[in-house]
Amino acid sequence: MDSALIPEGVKRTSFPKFFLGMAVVGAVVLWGLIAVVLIWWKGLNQTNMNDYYGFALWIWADLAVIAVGGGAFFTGLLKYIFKVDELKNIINFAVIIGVICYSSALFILAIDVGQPLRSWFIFWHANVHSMLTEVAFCLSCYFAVLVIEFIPNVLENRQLNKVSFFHHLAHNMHGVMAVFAATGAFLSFFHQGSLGGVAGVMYGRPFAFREGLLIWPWTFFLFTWSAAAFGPCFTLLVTKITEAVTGKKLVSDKTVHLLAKISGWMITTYIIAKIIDTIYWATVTVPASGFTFSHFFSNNAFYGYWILFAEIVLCGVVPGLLLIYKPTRENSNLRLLAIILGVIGVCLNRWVMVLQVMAVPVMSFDTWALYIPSWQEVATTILPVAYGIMFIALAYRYLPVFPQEKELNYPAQPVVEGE
Amino acid sequence: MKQENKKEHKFGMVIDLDKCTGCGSCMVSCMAENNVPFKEDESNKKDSITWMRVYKLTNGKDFPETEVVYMPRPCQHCSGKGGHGHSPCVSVCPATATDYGKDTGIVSQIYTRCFGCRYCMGACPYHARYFNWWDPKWPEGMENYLSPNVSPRMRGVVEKCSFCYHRYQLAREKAYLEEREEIEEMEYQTACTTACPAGAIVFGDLNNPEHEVTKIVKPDDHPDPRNPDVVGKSRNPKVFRLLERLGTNTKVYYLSEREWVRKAGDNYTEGEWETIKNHHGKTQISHG
Amino acid sequence: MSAIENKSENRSTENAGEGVSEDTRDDKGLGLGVIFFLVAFVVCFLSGTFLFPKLLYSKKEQPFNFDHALHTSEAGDCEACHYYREDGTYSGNPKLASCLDCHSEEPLGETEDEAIFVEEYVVKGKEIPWLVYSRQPDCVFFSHAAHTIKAKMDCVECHGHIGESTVSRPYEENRLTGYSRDIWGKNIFGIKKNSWDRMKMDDCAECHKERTGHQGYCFQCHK
Amino acid sequence: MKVDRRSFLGLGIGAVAGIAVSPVGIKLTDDSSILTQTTKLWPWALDHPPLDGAIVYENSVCSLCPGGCGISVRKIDDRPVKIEGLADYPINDGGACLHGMSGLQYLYDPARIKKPMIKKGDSFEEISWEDAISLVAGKLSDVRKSGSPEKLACITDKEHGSVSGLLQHLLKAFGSPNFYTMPNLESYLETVAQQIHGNGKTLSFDLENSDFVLSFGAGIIEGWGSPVACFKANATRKQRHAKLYQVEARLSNTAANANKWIPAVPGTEADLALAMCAVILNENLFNSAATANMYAGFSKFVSVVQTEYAPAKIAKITGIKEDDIIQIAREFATAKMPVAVFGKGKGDGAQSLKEMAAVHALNCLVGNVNKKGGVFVQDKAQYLEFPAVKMDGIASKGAAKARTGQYIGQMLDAVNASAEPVVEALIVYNANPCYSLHDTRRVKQAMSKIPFVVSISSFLDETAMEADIILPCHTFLERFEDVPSSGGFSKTVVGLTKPVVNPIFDTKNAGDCIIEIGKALDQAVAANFEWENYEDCLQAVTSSIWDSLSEEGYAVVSDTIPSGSPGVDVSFLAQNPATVQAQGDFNLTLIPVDNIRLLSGAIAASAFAIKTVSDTVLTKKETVVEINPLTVKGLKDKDLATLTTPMGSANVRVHLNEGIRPGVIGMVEGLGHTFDNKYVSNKGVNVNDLIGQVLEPGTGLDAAFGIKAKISRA
Amino acid sequence: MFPFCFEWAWDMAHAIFFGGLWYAVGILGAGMTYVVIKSAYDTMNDSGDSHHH
Repeated sequence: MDSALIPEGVKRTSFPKFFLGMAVVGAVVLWGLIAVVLIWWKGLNQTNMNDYYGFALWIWADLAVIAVGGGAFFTGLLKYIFKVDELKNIINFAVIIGVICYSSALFILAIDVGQPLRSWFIFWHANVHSMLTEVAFCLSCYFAVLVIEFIPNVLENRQLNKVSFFHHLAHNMHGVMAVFAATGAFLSFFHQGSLGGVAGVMYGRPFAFREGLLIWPWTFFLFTWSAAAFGPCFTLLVTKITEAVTGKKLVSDKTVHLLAKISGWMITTYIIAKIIDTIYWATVTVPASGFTFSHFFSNNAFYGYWILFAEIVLCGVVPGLLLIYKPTRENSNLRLLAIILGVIGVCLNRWVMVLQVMAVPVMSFDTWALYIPSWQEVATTILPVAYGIMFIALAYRYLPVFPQEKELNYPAQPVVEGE
Repeated sequence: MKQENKKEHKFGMVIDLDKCTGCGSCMVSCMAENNVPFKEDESNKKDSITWMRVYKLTNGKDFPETEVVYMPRPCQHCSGKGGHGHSPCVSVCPATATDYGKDTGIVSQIYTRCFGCRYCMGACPYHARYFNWWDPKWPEGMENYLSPNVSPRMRGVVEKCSFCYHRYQLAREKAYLEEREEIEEMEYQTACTTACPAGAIVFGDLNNPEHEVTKIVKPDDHPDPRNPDVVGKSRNPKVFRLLERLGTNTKVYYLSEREWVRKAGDNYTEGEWETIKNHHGKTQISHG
Repeated sequence: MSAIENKSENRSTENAGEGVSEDTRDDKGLGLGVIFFLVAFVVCFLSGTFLFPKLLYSKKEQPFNFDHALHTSEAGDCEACHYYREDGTYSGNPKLASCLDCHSEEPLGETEDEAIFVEEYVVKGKEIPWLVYSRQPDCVFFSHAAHTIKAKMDCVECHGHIGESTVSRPYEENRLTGYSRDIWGKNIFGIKKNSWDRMKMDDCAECHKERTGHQGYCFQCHK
Repeated sequence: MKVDRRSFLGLGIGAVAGIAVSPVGIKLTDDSSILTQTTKLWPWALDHPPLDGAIVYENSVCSLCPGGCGISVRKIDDRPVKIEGLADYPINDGGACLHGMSGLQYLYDPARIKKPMIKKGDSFEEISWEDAISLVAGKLSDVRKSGSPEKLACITDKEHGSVSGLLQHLLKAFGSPNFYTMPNLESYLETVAQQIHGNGKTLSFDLENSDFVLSFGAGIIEGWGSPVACFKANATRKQRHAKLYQVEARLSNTAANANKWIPAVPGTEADLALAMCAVILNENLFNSAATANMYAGFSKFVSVVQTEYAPAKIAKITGIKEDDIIQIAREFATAKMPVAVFGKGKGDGAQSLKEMAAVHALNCLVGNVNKKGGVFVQDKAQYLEFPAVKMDGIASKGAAKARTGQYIGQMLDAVNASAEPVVEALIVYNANPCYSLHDTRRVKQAMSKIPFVVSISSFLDETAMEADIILPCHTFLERFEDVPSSGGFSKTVVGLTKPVVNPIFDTKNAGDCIIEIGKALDQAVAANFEWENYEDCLQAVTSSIWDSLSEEGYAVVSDTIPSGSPGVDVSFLAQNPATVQAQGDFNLTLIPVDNIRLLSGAIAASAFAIKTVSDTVLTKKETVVEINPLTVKGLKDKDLATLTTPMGSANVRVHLNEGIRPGVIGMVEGLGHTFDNKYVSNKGVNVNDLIGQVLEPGTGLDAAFGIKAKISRA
Repeated sequence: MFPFCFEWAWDMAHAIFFGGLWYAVGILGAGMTYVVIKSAYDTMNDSGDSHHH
């Protein structure tokens, strides 16, 4: 039915089956959209956020998707600037994941603000001293970069590419992609960092506050670093999932191993920095304002010491080591374990830097504030996941995303048109 | 230039916690003065807008040694690290919907500019900022009591105590008409101050040595030698500020005879209080 | 052209569901496209510039015509009606009671407006619902005293020559925002020739910056 | 010419480009943001933001509570926007309590009655004022014609003031002795003064000057007496270095603010006071000149106190150490200007005469009566001069009959007890007995047994709902009224409440309602109502102070220390009356807790006031009770629990709190309203539903300080 | 965002922030413009010749 659109030389599942799958995911999207409409129509009272939890699930989701979407900028940086040519086999997919993550992030921001019709004030009336301004500008600009990086892939669609202009456009865009990638890396560095800065500059919140370099707290650099480190984990994880769902090998082991190795070293170096940061924070920053380290962890099961252990050791040190050690890296099960832990680790870090910051009491007579999201929040947070699945499914079906797909799956076989 | 500086005010407040009875007059006076809305269930204090909130503190001791003190908490109007106006909330607002008035020391909040990102709320350790989660609604006819001097807020924006800035504006209008340069101490008082039946709140210009608040607080404008971020520490041993050590440099001071109350104003690691409690702004006032 | 040609060729071999136009052999297409482009551009630009403001703003007539020139000549200067109250606040538009200082149920003139004034308002004791051209949004605190007494500004600087007008022009209200057109500016591009042509925040800031060296802190003008 | 795709493309791109270059985009973007700034988008759709105008201040007097504070109402043109305390007013000098400052919320209260209403079946229907008045007059005439005019009863909040005076005037002319007030501090002061110093006397306390205040549960900063005056006295106490000791089972705000908290077992305050008397007598710390004045039963009192109230014995009962009792008694007796204060909570709840008299005995013993910083015994303030009532035969006969009960509780009991209606008609003004009295079911039952109940009320409250006809009256912002200051304040000040706004609804002044009813009755009664209207009446009956009232807004009736030392009769205490015990046999004691941010009398708290209430008092729709962690094992903070008393049970939340005596459960007064105001009603439980009336033997006062209770996890 | 905005100030903070921002936006804009023009040019020049990669 849609065979004319399917890339040449590859097999795709039958349209009805594809449609059915899309319908199921579409239902989840619809559920999310209902929640979105409710939130826009009735306001943020549809959430369980409150004055203590001004930042909650959404902001975590926002930070998390941006962190895991960091694979796009980092892979792009390696591919186009550092000329790691091997990564061309995964760059398309990394960009697609990036587009999904960043569009989701912008979308989440659009529902998260109290007055969406005024959200352009953040640009127009920008306060350049606010980390959030930096986030908004760099985020939207970087999203533009991602779209630019994605366009050639779209134009390579069998039908679109027949249009001469589109064909040339795709070709020419590839030609100058290094410039865009460099700009993207520049923007990404700042917005990943400024997301870290969002928490780090809050000097009224000793759990989040960090000293730093010039105007940037250490969290600024840690966030950029961690996004670069864990982003590729997420790229690999989504690749693995896509491979499992399609039942095909889509990226060669060589490429995967390379990216895993890079990620492993990044994670390891990041986690060393993070450990140093945590120790400095716990022994110098925190006592200076009269707190003890235990103040931030001991009160309740939700934010016990386990969360620190999970973030740093279990989901930081462990995946880092697993990925830098060749035998474990090249063992597909252990590698999978490592990338799963890595993704959890960076999400936990963002969770802690958003929600634990809000939960910890600062005034001596204040109390811990815990919060449970409403269904509207959950639905809108799941929405991007479902949307991402649809996006990947469509891209995979109609675009030549994986350059290695043919050689890995149909070696020496005659090309068959789609059924 | 010096002439300019002379005109700079630094409005602040000192609240005598020993006089405060926890009656709540300040809260209601504030709500009535500032068109603060109310809703059906206000028992969840985490989404209840009260610019002035009265906290109840206990000394944590068992019956019958228990003691209680009430602590009214308006916006603290932080002047930020080193007193340069970078209060925790102002510097983070992405859309410049809040600023630090260097002429008054008052932290503003502009509802029509705010688009509701709530970053400022996260940044404020005092929970002095409130979000309009709901549309403000008044029972039929009740909107007739709304004051034109303070804009009613729409849903989706942050609001907070303004030190009744509109009262300052009105006082100034009168002064303009009478062609006076300055307003008198009593011409500008916040609604909570005038309402307090116990007279526990004293409000005025911390830059004016004649004002009662300055006489009580005796602020030390030199940085605290222990923490250069802290300025304006009180030289009065009975006076303290909330979370002073963070360097927020609030302009709301508290006064209590009771040591446990003063200790509750900030966080101290074990044994630290003993070495810190008697340390007050002691730097000599330099003339020059 | 080749792209489209290719497309149509491909179409014949593959039954793709792509919407390709029926006729593709018209080489003058581009020329026509350009013409269409230009026509659409001009039409939309002109309607966006001239028709759009007409649609965006509704014109409302004042309750009746007010002759400022006549009143200033009879009653003296602006302050006769627009005065400061004792507390320094500004009275704005006079209440009916102020009008009755001179007027009564006996018409003072023979105009139709005078008749409306007497019949509809004086006799019924109703306040006149004037539409105020220069009304600022609710979020604005504007101190007349600060401007005309302290800074010794002239009314004309902001209000223009309304005091010399003999007819009340229609009040133009933005249908979306409900604000007077005088705030955003007569000129739809926001271009101003006189200081009173536009009263947006930037205009206040510009003057403040010029005269006080600082455009002011938020609370100076907002409530 | 063929229009092809390129043409459409050109058209589209051209249109988009044209619009893009025109000002449409920027203007609409800007306007859409401004749209969100205006009220237009709000569902409650104010057509305009609050209107600006001239700021005017009007002075009046708040009559929400007996405090009688001067208020300054800020208006924008004719529109009141804010109520604040009036500077230089002799009672509150600028300060104001939260209820007074919420006053404008009462004006627009959703529970306000907009027109006279008559009960039809289970609901009310609006009727005209003419019909309402003639209907009331008709029903009352029937009662009078039946020859039993005493079967008309009246309940109001207080005895003093001209509206209350008018009601008494009406009853007298009508021929009924059955005028009742709700329990109030003023009447308790008079009861004690009458018992100890003789008829026509009342008491007041010079808290502003005393250097040692020994308070037996009096919520000096919880709304006792004239709240703002007490706040001020408490604030100056700190400067004067005067002491406050608070006897109370719970760490109330007053106790928290006091120099010493004496957490006696609830209900043992009288014992504690008498034990202190014993110490003072034992140690010869009393003022001999003063005791010389004790003419009746003094020696018997001394022996009773010394034998029955030895500190060692009382220490066990009260839970206060013997040494402490002795120490406090000594401090009290040796202070320069000590004063012992009674009246638990706000002073308008249930009280025991034994307790009040015992506390006052301390004052009498140390000789601080009619001295600066002590207690003043003076004549009841009589500034009202009503014309003598012209009574016809029916009236004289009826008025001479015995009252249906000494106090309101007994009257209601009599109604419930009798099969025949002992009260045929009842007028309720400014009182909410169906909410405020103990065991509200009993009160509602009595209301339903009374054939004709008239409610003169501004709000459709619990009692108005039980009425057969409701005459809506002005709120304090719409009416004239004289407001005598409450007992407990050392000065007697009469304030004049003035209308600051035109009536919002079709309401009348309560005084006018009464006058119109009087005029509509038969000639014999009507002859007593010759005033044109209430304003006319007010001027006439306050003629002695009218000049001051109308010019200053208030009149100080007395502000000096009364001279002389009145005689002291302690025979009541000398009989050693029994101490009232809490009803029931559960292990714990439930006590009502007065909270300054709530109201438990005729008027319910406003939306603003409810908003200020802590979440440790009210959580969502549940009352939170205070319990010491030691009281019940296994109960955790915020647990949902079932609280059971002999009167019934209720679901409550638990707040574990060290500031309450183990074994005691504190439950706030003022919640659990059931009328139609979602901001105020259907929140929590009414503590009066759970506490039953306990009449003090010999006095007939409802003296239930609490009730036995149990609590367990729900 | 623009020099005519109320919040704009000619100071170091704005210079760095918006300098960087407009620089990045400028590169993206210039790059895309170049690519589009070049593609249009290429399209004109290889009419009839269509092959994919």
